[in-house]
Amino acid sequence: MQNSESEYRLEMSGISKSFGVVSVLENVNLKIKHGEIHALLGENGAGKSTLMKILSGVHQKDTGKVLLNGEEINPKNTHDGQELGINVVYQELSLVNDLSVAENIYLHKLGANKFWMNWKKITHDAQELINSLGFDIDASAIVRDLSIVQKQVVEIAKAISEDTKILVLDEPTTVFDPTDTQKLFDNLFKLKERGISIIYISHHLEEIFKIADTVTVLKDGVDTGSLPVSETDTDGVIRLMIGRELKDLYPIRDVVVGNTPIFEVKNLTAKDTLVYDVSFSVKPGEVLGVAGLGGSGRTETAKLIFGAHKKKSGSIFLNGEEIKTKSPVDAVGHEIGLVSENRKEEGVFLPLSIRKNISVTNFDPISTKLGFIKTDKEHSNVLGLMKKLNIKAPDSEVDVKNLSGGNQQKVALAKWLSIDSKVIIIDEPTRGVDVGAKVEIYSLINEVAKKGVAVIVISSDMPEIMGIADRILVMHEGTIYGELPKEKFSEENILRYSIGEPLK
Amino acid sequence: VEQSDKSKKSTGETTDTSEVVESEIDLTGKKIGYCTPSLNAPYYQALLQSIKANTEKNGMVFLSADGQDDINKQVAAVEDLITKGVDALLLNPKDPDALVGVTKLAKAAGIPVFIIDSSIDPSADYVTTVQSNNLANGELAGEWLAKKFGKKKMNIALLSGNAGNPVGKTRKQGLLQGITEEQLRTLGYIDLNIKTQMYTEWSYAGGLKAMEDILVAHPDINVVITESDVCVLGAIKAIAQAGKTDDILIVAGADGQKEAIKYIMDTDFYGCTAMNSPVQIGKNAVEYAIQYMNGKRDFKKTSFTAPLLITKDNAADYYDPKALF
Amino acid sequence: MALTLKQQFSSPGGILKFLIKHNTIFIFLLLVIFSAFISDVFFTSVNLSNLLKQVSGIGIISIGMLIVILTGGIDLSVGSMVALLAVTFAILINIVVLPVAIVLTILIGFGLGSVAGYLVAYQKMAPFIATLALMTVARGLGFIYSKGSPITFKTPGGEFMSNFANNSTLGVPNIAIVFFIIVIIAMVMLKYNVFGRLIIAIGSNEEASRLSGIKVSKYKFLVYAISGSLAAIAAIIVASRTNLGSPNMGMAWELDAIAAVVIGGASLNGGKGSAINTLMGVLILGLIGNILNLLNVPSYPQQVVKGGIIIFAVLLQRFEKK
Amino acid sequence: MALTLKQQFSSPGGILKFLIKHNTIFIFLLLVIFSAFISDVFFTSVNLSNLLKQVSGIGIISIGMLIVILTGGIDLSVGSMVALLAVTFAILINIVVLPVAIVLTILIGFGLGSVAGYLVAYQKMAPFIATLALMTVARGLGFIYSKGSPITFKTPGGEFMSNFANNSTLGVPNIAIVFFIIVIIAMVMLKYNVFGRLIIAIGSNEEASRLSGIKVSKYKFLVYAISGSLAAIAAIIVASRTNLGSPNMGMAWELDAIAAVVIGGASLNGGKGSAINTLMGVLILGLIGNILNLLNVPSYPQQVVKGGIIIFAVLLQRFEKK
Ligand SMILES: Nc1ncnc2c1ncn2[C@@H]1O[C@H](COP(=O)(O)OP(=O)(O)OP(=O)(O)O)[C@@H](O)[C@H]1O
Ligand SMILES: Nc1ncnc2c1ncn2[C@@H]1O[C@H](COP(=O)(O)OP(=O)(O)OP(=O)(O)O)[C@@H](O)[C@H]1O
Ligand SMILES: [Mg+2]
Ligand SMILES: [Mg+2]
Repeated sequence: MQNSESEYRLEMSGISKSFGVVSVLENVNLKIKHGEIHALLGENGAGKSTLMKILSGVHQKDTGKVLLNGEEINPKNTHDGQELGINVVYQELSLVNDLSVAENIYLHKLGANKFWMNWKKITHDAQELINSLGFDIDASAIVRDLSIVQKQVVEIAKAISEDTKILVLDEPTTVFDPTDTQKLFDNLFKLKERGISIIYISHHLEEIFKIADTVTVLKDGVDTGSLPVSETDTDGVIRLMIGRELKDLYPIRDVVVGNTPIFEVKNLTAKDTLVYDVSFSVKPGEVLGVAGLGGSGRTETAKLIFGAHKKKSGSIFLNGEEIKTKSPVDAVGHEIGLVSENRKEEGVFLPLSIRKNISVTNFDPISTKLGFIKTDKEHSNVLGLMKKLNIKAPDSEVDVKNLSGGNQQKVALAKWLSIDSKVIIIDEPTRGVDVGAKVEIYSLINEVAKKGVAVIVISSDMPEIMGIADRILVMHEGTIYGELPKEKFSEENILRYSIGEPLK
Repeated sequence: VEQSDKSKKSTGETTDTSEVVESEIDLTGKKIGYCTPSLNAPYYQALLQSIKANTEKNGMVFLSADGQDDINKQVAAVEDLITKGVDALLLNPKDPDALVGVTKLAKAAGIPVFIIDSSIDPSADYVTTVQSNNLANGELAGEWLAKKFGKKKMNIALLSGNAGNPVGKTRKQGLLQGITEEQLRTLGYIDLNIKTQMYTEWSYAGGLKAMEDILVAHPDINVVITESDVCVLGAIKAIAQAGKTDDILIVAGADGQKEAIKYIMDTDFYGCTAMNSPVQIGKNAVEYAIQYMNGKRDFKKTSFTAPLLITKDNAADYYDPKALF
Repeated sequence: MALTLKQQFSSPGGILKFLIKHNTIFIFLLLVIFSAFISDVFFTSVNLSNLLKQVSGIGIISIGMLIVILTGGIDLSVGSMVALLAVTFAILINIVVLPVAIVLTILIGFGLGSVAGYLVAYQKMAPFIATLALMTVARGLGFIYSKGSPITFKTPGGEFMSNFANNSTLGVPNIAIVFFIIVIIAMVMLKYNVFGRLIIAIGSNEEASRLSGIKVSKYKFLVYAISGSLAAIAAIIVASRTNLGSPNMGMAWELDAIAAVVIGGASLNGGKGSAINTLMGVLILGLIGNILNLLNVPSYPQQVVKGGIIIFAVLLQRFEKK
Repeated sequence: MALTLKQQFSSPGGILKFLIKHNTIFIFLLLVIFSAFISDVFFTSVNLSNLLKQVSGIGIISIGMLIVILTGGIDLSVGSMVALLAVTFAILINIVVLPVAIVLTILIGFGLGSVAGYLVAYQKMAPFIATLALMTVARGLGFIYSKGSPITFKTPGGEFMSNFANNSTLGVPNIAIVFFIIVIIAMVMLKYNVFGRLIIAIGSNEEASRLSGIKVSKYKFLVYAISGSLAAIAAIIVASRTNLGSPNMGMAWELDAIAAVVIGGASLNGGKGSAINTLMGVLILGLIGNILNLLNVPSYPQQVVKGGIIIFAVLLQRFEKK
């Protein structure tokens, strides 16, 4: 199959695609060599995922040509794509929750004609594959019971099989902490050595410079040509992406932090999760960062506070008074908000329009006493937020499921940031968000804090958390292992606490 | 009460059972509409066929509508029939009260209504009712049973159709009345011991399941009485399976279905059934409608077909293997 | 898929968008035109008013079914509920004054619906099984209270209701007016009221709703209670039409109601569906029955043709969306 | 929620895991013990064998329903299909030799199921509405072909079937053996066969399955066809029990089948459910009907009690999971 004649493993040329009247890709070209890691960059909604879906057969291109090893291919569905050796880790998790890890990894093979399951073999092989990737997940576990990080690992394992020729990773690290990310990179290098071509999509630009050989930037559905990584730098890439310089990614924190804590958690212990004995406090106007490795219990802590998980013991104070949050309803009643890390399942309403998504947390100002919605007010409110967060969509009536990943994230944020809160917990605020939009989100977080709100930001992105937080708590195995004041912020310090070691 | 002559069930669908009725006016193109409460039982199908055959035999057009076992749907079906325009409406009401309204609608549209097979509340606007005498039929069967047992103790299981069915209720009353009246007459006391009642949904499978459970719960049953042959025909399997065909006597208050008549002829455990002939009712109904069109107005409010008990003695006369029902 | 295509039109103009969204209306109009062609009595005012009267009962429970389905649930108990509540109403109308009988019946409907709501919302039972069990229970209670026989209205109040249910105002049957009012209220609630928004949100993503601080259980409870109340109104109407309450009423109506809602384009997974389209679904189903009767199609083939037309109508809907 | 808790137990031992997963078995055993206590005839071999005979027909279609539900679909046509296929079988048995009649009936069942499969899988119709329409069509056809009357078996082949259906082997009714074999095949298929795993995958996440290159449409098509074939086997069995095929058979069986599957813990959203639990669901439902008859509970209250027990059983199931 190896065709040494063509210089490129993959050549996509003149690709155009529109969804109805919305043109997403216009005459895009992308060329990938054998054994190359090729970064595909671009703002949210630039069309990166769409281009990859055309490659794998999910979508059909309107015009253009795709050559694999010099031969034209036209995958009609993902099955065709896989036969050709094109495997994709999609941006949105696409695992089958009710099957085991092993079955998920070999799902595409199960589809191909075999009759009996060979449980032993697939479980064994899957376990070996996962172990070889350097992760520790039970191959016979049911996927539903995995954490989102573990699920992502399964996604990646699924895409790596013997006959993979082109591996596409669409934002694979959004849920990963730095150690997981490093593991992934080690694996990618190994694959690269095997001659596999890798297309890597990410909004973490520093990652690009660590692993990619070449970058192609998409802007407004047009490619700006590819260039070797060695010939550019972060600023250069950003300029290509957003068409301007980006001076400060992280806004200046000029907020006056109050003295008495507005929000306090004491000895909080969960009933059903690993979280125990969590105590901390937040002052009004303060942005409190929570760092830690995947699985350290940050999300669980947030959900525990928010009443989405059951508590065993501990207490919560708001403005010095103890409050009970037995359910999210209670939490919201006390003006506590939570932006979930799992936007697809817990954050947004995919089938509903942007307008309906954003309004759902906040009917009071836009409705009458009897619950009738003042539509004008709702519209202006939503359009304002869309503009503020730069949500890319023709109008507010577009269903959220038709938005790009990053824009969905912005909708999830808008839902909470638009309302008056006393405490707001944001779990992974910029998951899948492009650099330009990150700045907007950070400013917004700042603005919210300025109003005297206690902001708690959970993030696996270390530069991000150091850039925006006033103080960082680091979680380890279900509780807070250490606290870092601003002057002690460093990747090393965070990592040390994360793995349960004292600072040097 | 007018009692029409009850002829023997003539030979089945192959031979024509319909008759030409004398008419002074030209019947060609006249429309007879029939609304059945349901077609989910062979009986209703046979009745519909009989009316259809008699209607067409007399050169008239037959229109039908089905209430689909639902009072409101039957009301709708009748309304649609009236909309279509018929010269006479034959109505087999699912409920005696619920269909009163549509008879008035029909009257307003100038359509005479004949109540067929079931009864309707007297407040309805109708010409006459044509039906089997369910009560009298049930009584005949009940009397027969009481005579047969005499002083011997009866342990009875009752197999009913479905809950709340007025026809079934009448037949049941007839059966019980027949038994008790006969006992009072000949014994001077009543010894009525009904150990259980079960519903069969007028189906073979329902009868089978009901009988299986009855035989387990009440092993001492020696009589099965039923509102209809169809309820018990499936049950016979269970009785045979339990090896109790010699111990249990079946008595049906209706209908004279051919399978039942065959059992009566061939076996000892199927004691009797009473004739509820859809063929006869259909014939009479069309006849009355034609008479009405010819100007006759002095109908009795109720006209029954003659009550008739089918036992081993006369079963062969009424058995027609080719009959629809 | 459909939505992608829908989006195509979403930017230019509202009208095209409306047409696409409510394509059930076309299928209905198509059927009306077709019916008018093949039957000369179809378009008579008597027939049209009959048609409206015939669908009103099922129509009202279909609206209740719609809001339950919007939350991702289902209510199989409505048919039996109509029977039980019709019996209840008939009993009540013979012992208390009319307004009290009406109010009590609706309250009882609300209470019965609440049982389903409680089981689904607070005991987390699967709606299918909870309402299936209640369907059996309600039918059984209907038989017990009525002793198996229909209960006839005997009071002037009953007569009033009977007249009301069978007469028209300005040519529109009164009970159809009740039905239409309920449709309009549902439309307004679903489109302009927070309640409607929230049940749609719950149906499209229950977990996200919970994490948005929506009282998911409360709203789930409420939709079943409302469905029960609407079953009560339907029961009052159908009982009044026939002047009695019978435990045999409403047989298998739940299936017709669900069919109407689904023909109206709603998704049984929740979050998608509208009152106007449900109205169309109800009218389409009613119309199919009516026209087949008018055309004198015999009963057995009628069922076959009816099934065929339903399939055809739904396929057409898909086709129109393209 | 439940899963988080479940996971808690998953590590230590397989047994506890099994118990949790199959808690329907306990509810069944509980009911059995309870029944044995309150009725002294319940535990007689005659009654137990009656019970098995009574549930076999519905049991077989429940297995078909299970695999349809696993894909996230539903098949409302099975009850009517049983009627149509019972009539078909009765017609066939009177004109061709027994094996041919059996094979042809099953093939026709497969074909009828394929129609539903085609509409759902390739025309993307909502399963509820597609199979509801077919339910009407099949019932209508059953009445047309039988002319509304039952068709009695008249040949030696018919007699053979009738004997087979009513007799036992080693104390177990033959038709129950057929049912059990089907349950075992389904169990094996769902656990050890690729087909079984893939239908679970589709029900659990259709989009992900599609992205994994699974021919989703093909499998969705197949489950309806299989459900149709199982309806044929059920039809043959119930027809043979009564020695005839009647268009009235299988009335509302689809609801019982769905109830059995759901009581067996399956989710109507697909991806969750097992054959052994469905078997338990079938037995639980059958048992409730049987014990109420044995206790001589009158029919009207019986329905109320039946509904109550179903609710109770399902609540118990939730409780046991905790
Ligand atoms: N199925 C669809 N229907 C309509 N529009 C779509 C659909 N899928 C994507 N789009 C639109 O196409 C554009 C490109 O989306 P795509 O997901 O490819 O962006 P992306 O570059 O991957 O963005 P991100 O970085 O946020 O993931 C967006 O404007 C999106 O709204
Ligand atoms: N559904 C679940 N059921 C049981 N345990 C779970 C579930 N999801 C996660 N866990 C466990 O809870 C712990 C914390 O999960 P999670 O990975 O979400 O933590 P986190 O600190 O928020 O990490 P991150 O935000 O990076 O994903 C892990 O040990 C994980 O295995
Ligand atoms: Mg993307
Ligand atoms: Mg997390």
